[in-house]
Amino acid sequence: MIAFQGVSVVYPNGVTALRNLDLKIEKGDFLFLVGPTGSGKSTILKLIYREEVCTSGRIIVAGKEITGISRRQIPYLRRGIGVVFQDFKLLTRRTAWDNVAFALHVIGVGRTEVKRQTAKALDSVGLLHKADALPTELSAGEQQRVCIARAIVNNPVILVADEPTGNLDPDTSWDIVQLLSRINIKGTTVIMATHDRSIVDRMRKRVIALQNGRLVRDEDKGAYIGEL
Amino acid sequence: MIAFQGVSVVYPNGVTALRNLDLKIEKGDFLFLVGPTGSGKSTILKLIYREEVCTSGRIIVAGKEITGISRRQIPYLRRGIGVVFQDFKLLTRRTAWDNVAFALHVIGVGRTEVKRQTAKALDSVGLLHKADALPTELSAGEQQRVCIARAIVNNPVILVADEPTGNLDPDTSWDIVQLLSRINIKGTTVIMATHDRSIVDRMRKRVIALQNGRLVRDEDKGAYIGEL
Amino acid sequence: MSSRMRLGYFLSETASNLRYNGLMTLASIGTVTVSMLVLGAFLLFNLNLKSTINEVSSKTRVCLYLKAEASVAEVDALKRMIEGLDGVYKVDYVSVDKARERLKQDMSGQADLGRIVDTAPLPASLEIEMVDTSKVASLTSVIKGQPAIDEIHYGEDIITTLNMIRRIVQIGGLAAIIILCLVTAFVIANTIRLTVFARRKEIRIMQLVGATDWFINWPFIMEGIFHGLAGSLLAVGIAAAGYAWLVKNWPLTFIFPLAYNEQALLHISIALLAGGVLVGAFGSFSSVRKFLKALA
Amino acid sequence: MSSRMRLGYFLSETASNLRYNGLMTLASIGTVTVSMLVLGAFLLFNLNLKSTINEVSSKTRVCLYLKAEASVAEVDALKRMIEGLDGVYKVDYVSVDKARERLKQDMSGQADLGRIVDTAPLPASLEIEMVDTSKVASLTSVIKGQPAIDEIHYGEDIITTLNMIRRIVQIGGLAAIIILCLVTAFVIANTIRLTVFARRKEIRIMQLVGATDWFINWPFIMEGIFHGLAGSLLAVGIAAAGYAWLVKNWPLTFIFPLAYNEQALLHISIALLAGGVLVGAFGSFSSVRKFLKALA
Ligand SMILES: Nc1ncnc2c1ncn2[C@@H]1O[C@H](COP(=O)(O)OP(=O)(O)OP(=O)(O)O)[C@@H](O)[C@H]1O
Ligand SMILES: Nc1ncnc2c1ncn2[C@@H]1O[C@H](COP(=O)(O)OP(=O)(O)OP(=O)(O)O)[C@@H](O)[C@H]1O
Ligand SMILES: [Mg+2]
Ligand SMILES: [Mg+2]
Repeated sequence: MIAFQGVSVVYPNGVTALRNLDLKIEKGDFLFLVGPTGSGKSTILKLIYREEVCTSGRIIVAGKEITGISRRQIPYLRRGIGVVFQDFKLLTRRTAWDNVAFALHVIGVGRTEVKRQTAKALDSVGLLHKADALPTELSAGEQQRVCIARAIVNNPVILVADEPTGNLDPDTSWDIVQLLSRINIKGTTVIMATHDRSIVDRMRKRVIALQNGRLVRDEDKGAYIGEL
Repeated sequence: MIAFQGVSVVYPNGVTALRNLDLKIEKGDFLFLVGPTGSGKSTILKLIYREEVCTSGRIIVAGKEITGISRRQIPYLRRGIGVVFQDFKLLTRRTAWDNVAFALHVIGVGRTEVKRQTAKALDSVGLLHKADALPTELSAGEQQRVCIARAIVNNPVILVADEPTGNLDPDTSWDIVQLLSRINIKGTTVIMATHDRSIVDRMRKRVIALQNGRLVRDEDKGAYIGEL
Repeated sequence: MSSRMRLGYFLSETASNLRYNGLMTLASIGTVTVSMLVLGAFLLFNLNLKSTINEVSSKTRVCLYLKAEASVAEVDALKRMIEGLDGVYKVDYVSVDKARERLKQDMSGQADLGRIVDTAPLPASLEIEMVDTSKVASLTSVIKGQPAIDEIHYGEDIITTLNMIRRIVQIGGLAAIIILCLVTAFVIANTIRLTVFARRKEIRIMQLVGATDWFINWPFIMEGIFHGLAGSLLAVGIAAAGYAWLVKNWPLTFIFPLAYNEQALLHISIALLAGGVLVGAFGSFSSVRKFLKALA
Repeated sequence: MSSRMRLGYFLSETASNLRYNGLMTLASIGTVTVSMLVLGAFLLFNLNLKSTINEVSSKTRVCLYLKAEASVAEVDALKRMIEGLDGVYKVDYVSVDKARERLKQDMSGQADLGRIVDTAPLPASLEIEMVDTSKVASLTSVIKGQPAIDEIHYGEDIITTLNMIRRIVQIGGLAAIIILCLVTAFVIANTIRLTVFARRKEIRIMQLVGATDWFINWPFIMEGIFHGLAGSLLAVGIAAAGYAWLVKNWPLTFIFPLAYNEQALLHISIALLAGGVLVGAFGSFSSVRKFLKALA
């Protein structure tokens, strides 16, 4: 599904964010990215949805080499990847429904199809009954679920989440991770960067630990600890 | 030092963030604000440095009623309060030194005094040797320490921190809290909102728990748990 | 079906962008109006100056006053020789009697001079009509030495002056118009930039869920074009009304009549509309492109 | 000491704001230049038109052609009566000989008419100089019936026309200038707004560490004033050079000489500079104030 082959990233300011990284993620994996701040977690995720470009190495996503693709192809790559952010990035003046439907509108999906898929996505995060609420009328956990619905509405094969529980209290965080887990079970590959030790420890999923841009641990049923 | 008397806050969109809150914070306190997202932690902090205004009730900061002060008086109130943010809010194109000195410049402090106090503040967070580094050349923990130096450079009587460790890994988070604790010991009142259970549990300081805008717990040597 | 939906989306985006910042929109439309009014005024001025110059030029004759003692044969030979010169359309002989007749007509309003005419000893002359007024100078140099000629007169001063005014106005006007168009494109670009900026979160999300650049750009470019079109329509309206009023109230109709050539006015209107649309499209396009690139 | 440090801070802020966005700054200065050039052109045009009108007015005399059969006593009585009328400055008697003398001078260039003058039967006349040309109409109506008078002449047409042109230019010019100044203020406001926006993080931090509004505003307002001043200085330079060139090359010096009144030109320069500074200050002030309020 996703393969990194000898990937290095040096930012324009000279910071080396990733050093010669090799990584293979299979279809249907649920993967935690852990590591201290600045270890390169976000950089890996941004490489996948092509917000950043690697300085050297090759990256293959869904069977396609994405290192050399042109600007015009990026949108089509991104249509196969859902992204969930720590700060939600919801449009505050649009309802939950509109926020989700928006993601379909802008890639040119027809009206009836938009309706069908939006309803399905909101339902799968358990928020169909709050479709008409504005983000300000929703709790933080609910907002994050809207964000997840937006990320999956397009049936992406990959779901990428960068500290999706960073601003949530422990209970709400657990709910969100359970939701991601359910989405994963339906076949979507889920990659989540996090600092939340208790979640990683409770989930017992594949854990990849980074330190200073290097992969230092890759365990199948791993825990947050190990390099602490 | 700080007193809330029957404070309620209703945001323009109709959300009630605080309900009839009474709270007294003494000079030299170290206080954790905990509670699920949306419970009103940030709102309390914003009321203190007068970014928000309460809808009803009275707020006294440093012996002064601040509910009714005019726009022109706000800067002078803020000069007594240091603020630390989860996302640091450093100027990316200025060095650590300039970021700290900036806070003195803009309130009209003379050149020699700026030098003296900036050096002192950077020293007290242990970063004097990195004074010439740009924020991008610093680790996240170091950036947060610059932010703290900026907050204390003006010798404020109150230090307010809104999830200062939200984006940091556990080790770095603990360092930051230790630093805040040292500042507190020197006499500054510290108020910190957080979701980080292990920190609160290890520190055993005063804990104020909020739920849905109400104060639900106020313990002198409290823990995060209790309302979980 | 899908493309119809898209059109609806585009239009509603454009409308909501327009609604978003009323003042900015007004200012940007107003700037287009001012620029296009200046362009219009320039084109109208130019039109009139050109027609005046044409008229004056066509009326310009070179007038050779003949010596009283010149013989008919001499004059005839001179006439034929001039007729053979380059740029000459026609040569007329004006006798003394005819000259007096004309002078009488010209002076008919002025009582004090009218009386003089009858007794004045007027000269006969040859009047040369030119096909090409720029050849006047070379013509006069050729015939200067002829013995039958007493004096040569022609209206070089007024034509030179009008041409000079026209050149000054053309250079100054074009410079002003270019600057104004740049300013206008800039104002529109700024307005659009602020709209884009206000919607940067939305744009970011659109990019992340896989919207194409073109899909994102289109409503903003439409908005710029709309500003340009609205502004230039206003300008055409104001210019048309103003010029009509001016034509009606022009005090110098008999000296410099104003041109009211419908086809030329239509062309000017089209030029203003095209100018407004181009400026609008250019302004918004440059601003949107720059912004999207920055966001990537 | 502290205030000197502050001044240094302000200046360096202003400089770095200017550096921050070269293109925007250029555009905003350029807009001021264009506006102030239009204002300058308008003021210069007005100056010249006014002096032309004054000159033409002062040259305007009412000319009463006297009947040849009028007696000296009659003419004398008429002269004294007119001297007593409102708005009259001076009345001169022009004898037949003097009239012929003058006509000869006026016609000295034109060989064909020069010969006429000697034999022409010219009338004697009374020439009235007016203090106030607007009184001409009432004057003529009073003296119309006098038996000694043959005809009355005065140059009403040209003055009316010039006044009308002046009025049109004044109204149109003022409207254009007001619109241009608003546009300019708007462009400057936008430039400053984008600068402010680019620095919003910094401003936010300044607010949070307790900087006063005034301290935050000042560099931005200085920047707007700088744009206005730079733009209008450029405009004054261009206008001065352009006008000097025009005065030198003006082809109509003898018909409409250009005014070169140093004091008036100084006043115009000052007006342009003041206009630029005001527009700049106004634009930036409005934009900064709005922004700070929004951030609070
Ligand atoms: N746009 C950028 N320009 C320059 N340097 C960057 C940029 N983004 C990240 N970096 C640097 O690259 C390194 C890796 O950053 P990255 O964001 O991937 O870390 P992370 O593991 O996500 O950290 P965190 O836990 O704080 O989110 C850091 O040193 C960071 O300072
Ligand atoms: N500017 C605002 N306008 C409207 N509603 C707001 C605003 N800021 C906060 N709220 C609402 O007020 C309530 C309390 O918000 P607050 O930010 O104080 O919570 P918090 O305890 O800090 O939460 P978190 O842990 O997510 O930071 C929430 O319901 C929130 O949606
Ligand atoms: Mg990260
Ligand atoms: Mg908060």
